[in-house]
Amino acid sequence: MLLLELNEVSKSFGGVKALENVTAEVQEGEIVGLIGPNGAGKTTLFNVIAGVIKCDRGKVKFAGKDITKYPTHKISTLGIGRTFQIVRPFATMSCLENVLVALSISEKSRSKNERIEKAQELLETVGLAEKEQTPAGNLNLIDKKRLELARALATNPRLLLLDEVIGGLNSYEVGEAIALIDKLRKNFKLTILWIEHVMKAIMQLSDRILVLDQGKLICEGTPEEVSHDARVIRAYLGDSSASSS
Amino acid sequence: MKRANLVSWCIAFVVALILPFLVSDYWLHSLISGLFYVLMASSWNLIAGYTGQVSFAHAAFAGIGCYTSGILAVKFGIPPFFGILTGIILAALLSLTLGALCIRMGGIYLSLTTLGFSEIVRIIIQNEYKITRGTMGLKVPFLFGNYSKITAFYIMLAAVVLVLVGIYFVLKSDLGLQFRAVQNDEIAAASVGVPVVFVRLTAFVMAGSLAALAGGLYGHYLLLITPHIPSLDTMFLVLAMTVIGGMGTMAGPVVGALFLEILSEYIRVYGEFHVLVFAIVAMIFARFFPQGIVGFMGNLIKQKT
Amino acid sequence: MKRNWLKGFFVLSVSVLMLFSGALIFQSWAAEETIKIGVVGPRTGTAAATGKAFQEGIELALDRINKAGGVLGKKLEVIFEDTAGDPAKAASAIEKLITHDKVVMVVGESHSSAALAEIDVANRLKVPFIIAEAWHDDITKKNYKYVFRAGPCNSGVVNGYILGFIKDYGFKKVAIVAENTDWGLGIKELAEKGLKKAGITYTSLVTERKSQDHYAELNKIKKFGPDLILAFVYGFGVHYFIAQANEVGIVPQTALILEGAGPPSLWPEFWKTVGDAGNLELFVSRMHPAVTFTKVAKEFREAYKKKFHKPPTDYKSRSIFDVLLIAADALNRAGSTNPDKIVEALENTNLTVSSGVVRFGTTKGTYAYHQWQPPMLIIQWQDRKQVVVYPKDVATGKLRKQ
Amino acid sequence: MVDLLLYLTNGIVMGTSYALCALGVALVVGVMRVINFAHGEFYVLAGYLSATFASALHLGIFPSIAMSILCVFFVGLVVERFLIRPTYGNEMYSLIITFILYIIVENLYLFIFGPYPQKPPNWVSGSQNLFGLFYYGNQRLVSFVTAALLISIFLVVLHKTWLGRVIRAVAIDREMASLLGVNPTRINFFSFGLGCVLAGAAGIVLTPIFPVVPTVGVGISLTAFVVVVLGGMDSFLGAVVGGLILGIVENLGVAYISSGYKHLFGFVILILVLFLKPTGLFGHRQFQ
Repeated sequence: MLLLELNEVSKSFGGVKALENVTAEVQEGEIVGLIGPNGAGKTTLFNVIAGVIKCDRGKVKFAGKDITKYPTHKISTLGIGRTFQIVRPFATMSCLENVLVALSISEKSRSKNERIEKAQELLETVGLAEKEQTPAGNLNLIDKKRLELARALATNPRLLLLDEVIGGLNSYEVGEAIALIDKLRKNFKLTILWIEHVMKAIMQLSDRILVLDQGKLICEGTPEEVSHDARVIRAYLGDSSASSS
Repeated sequence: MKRANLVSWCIAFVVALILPFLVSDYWLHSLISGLFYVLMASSWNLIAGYTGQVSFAHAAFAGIGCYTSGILAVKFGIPPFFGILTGIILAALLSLTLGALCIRMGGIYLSLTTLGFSEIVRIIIQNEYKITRGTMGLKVPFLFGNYSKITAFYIMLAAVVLVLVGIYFVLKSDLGLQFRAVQNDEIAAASVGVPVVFVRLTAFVMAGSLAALAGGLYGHYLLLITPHIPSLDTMFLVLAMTVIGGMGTMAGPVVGALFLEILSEYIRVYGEFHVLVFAIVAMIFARFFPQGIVGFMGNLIKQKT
Repeated sequence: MKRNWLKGFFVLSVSVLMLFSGALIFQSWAAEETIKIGVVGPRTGTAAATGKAFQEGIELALDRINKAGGVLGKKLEVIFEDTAGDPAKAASAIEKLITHDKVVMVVGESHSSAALAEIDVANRLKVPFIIAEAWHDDITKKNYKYVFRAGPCNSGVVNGYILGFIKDYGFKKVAIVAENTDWGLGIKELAEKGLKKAGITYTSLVTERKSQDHYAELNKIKKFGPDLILAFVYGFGVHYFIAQANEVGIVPQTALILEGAGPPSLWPEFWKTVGDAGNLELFVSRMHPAVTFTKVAKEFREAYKKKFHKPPTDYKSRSIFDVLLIAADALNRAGSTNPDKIVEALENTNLTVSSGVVRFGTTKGTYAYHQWQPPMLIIQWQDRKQVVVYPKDVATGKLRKQ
Repeated sequence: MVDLLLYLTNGIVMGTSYALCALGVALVVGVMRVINFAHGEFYVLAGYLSATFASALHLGIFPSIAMSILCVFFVGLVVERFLIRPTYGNEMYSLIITFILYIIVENLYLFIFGPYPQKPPNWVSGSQNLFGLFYYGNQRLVSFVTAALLISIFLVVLHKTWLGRVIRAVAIDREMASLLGVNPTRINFFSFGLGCVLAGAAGIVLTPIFPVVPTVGVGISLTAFVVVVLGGMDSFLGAVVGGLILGIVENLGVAYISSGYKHLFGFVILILVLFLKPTGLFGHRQFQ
């Protein structure tokens, strides 16, 4: 089933075209990688899907519904969860409370205790069980990313947008993270659209890959196809200084 | 709530109950003013401390509370109880309108709009002197029955207790959780489904109505309401009390309000310059101890244990 | 987060304890050695200069009274509380004087709005209150037992002086500018009534005490074309008004201006702001070096010069001096600090002060109850010299229209 | 008709000084995303200093003006360094800090200069018959010309010099500016000082007409906020046009509606603009 549909999405900031006629689809159950050099418009695309930024032209459809003009929180309740490239935990609240915020919306009908139980489960899933009372601001970067994942999962998403969850981890941690994402995907029956710079991870885990360059979708296909595409290679080599970081 | 905290609040309440019998009339007056500011600061804290929006219209809403009730009482002989209720409803409606206008646009806009609104309220009160008596001050009847400071004190205390308990339960609820999420990071909050604008609007309307309640009670205690209540001076005191006590905590505004009220009695000899002293204290806190007295003491004790 | 609650309470209880121990100590201190009289008046705000004049008058009165043996065998002490010209602050200031400082009487005040708030408190707490310079008729019209006024009232000033001045000098068209306070609105209404009765054309405008730009209002006045402007604006606002009226070519080119309060025309800032526009300006006053109503006035002048090394300017220093003499005299005659006895003594006052011989009215029902209207003067600035032009029997010079 | 002309003249004269003052707010908001609540206090400071230098130190009019402006600039820098810099990125925090600063400074003025109005001597005296229709104060005319001149100089500097380009670059996009090798902290520092100078310049120009008292600052700040919201928070041209509009509206309002409501018109405009077009007349961006 077609879950997410982008139709000629365009967005510019004061003359700079951040997205130009992006058309793409994500099927239910897929895991799709989104790659491209820095400044290609990946995060902007996420923000458009999540409703944080409204696109100038084009349409975003989710599960058949036109959500282009929906406010962020409504899009979230429809089933799109996300994490942020630069982490945004609720710093003064404990990990448990961070997750409970999401549950207070997605599990409105459940009792308080049931929600706490569920929150604890989620924290355990991402490996934060022991830190449930720690204020989120005091966590290290990896744990903050875990927390964001748990928080996103608490919204009961059908589609999960992951923005560089692996960035900044060492190779051992990358392995762990890949395992975790894979596990989550299976346990929660998730569709995932993710931005990543760590090629190894994205090649290993994605069913399909979208490549953005300067706001345009330049290539789409399996990891195999994409890695041999001339346009992709050019895009990366042409901007090698920025993307090598 | 932890047991120790509950016990502490209860002791504070009992102490407050017997206070009127221990102090002179004059200090009773300060206490009642203190309670007024506790109401004001605690409710302002709801919007500023818990959802992270600086509203400058809080004193204006208190003014709307006391002038609505005062005018109804003076012109139509309506008992203050109903007058205050009307004032609260009016303030709620106005804050709803104002909030709906500007909250979706974010921080600076809310601050500027509320600032503009508060000036509009002040200017209207000053100019419509045929109704409000402008800077001359409107004389209003006492809350009910004969004038008595002790009655006023207990009514004010009852209001404070009710409001604090109410705020406590709101903060414990889902809404309170969402307040704090919004304050921490509105984009993240929205992305987990929190309706940010609605949450802020709720906090804004709640704060506005509570300010009107505080203003109404205080006006009928003072017997004379002047544009000083809806002024930026009052707004400053409320802000300073909350900042000094500790924003975003239950006890902060209470501590801050009582602390400044007591301080103002001791430095009253310096006349107008007590505001200067307050402002300097507030600046020191805002700049170096943004968590306020409550947060600061908390950290101290934490370090020791 | 949760810990904060506990800490919060800790701080709370400590501060509450501090407060009450403090309160108890304060109360025990209040053991009296002196007889205290409270003074209320603006020491800050737009009329802070009045506070300064009051302060000078208080010092001179204290010197005089205490040299003569004080009151009731004790030294007299004065506590001067600031009202900032704000009614709410005024009410709490007088309440503080009475309940906290335990003064036996209160005197002073120069804002009608503040006085109207204060008299309620004084009357409720049953402490005699003598007003020096708040002019609104209602202050004594309310016929409160504990409220007296040994100073001008609007009716007295308008009917006794301003209208007479207008008629005697044959002004034909009058513009009234009044501030939106009890005094301004009250005196405006009285002036309108009087002018109507006298058949003189007039127009009136209400303005804000603190406003600075008067061009639009002045344009309206200019179109009306008056030969006299009555300005009932207290504070610095009137300075701006005069300076700008001169710029747009009204004062003194086509009309004279009569400032209805007085002291603002005597403040040192007057000439700095208005410059030459102040020439020929008229104002109401109670004091002029050449007009000595009584012996006390002369003594006051000399004492003032000796103490402050300059001649007295703002007549409000003498007003407060007078009411303090009246208060001390009443206390001594009452023989106690019992408020009812003081009221009785005040009602029987027959005392010579600097402005004349004080006798309070005792017929109920009008503003004349508990009221004593001192004689007033209308003075014109002529080449930076004060010339009394009205009443004509004490005039020291001629009115100059150009 | 004559009346209308007088009100328009007065509106434009007042509006020009509003614009001068509001440019400072626009600069600080544009570059730093900070609403400086104490903006008007710098106006008052310049007013007091020019009065003090002229009367107490017996300096001439122009030396005292130059010295006052210099002082205001340095005070602005000090405020930026110690109070504003720690608040970068948190606009609520900076708002609270500057609000408290405004109360402190206002009361300090009361403490230092007393409650009485103070003014420097007029640059010129007397009045002029304008268009042969009405008399208008010479000082107002001179102040108007000075303010207009200062605004022109500011706009020229902003658009024609390296410094102006850097400031505009930072105002448009901070990240891009830092990529260009500009140190944003230094630009903030300087811009804040310059913003204060603009407020101070307005104070210098207007105090001979309207003497300063400690409490006028907040009114000046509020007027400037209204002007920048009206013009668009990120637009310098908007501040100029907004100032003129406000000046004219206020004067027409006073003339034809009520003088007591003079300052109300601005705030009504503020709320209407926020409601109808939050970006203001010339602005592009909304601030989050």
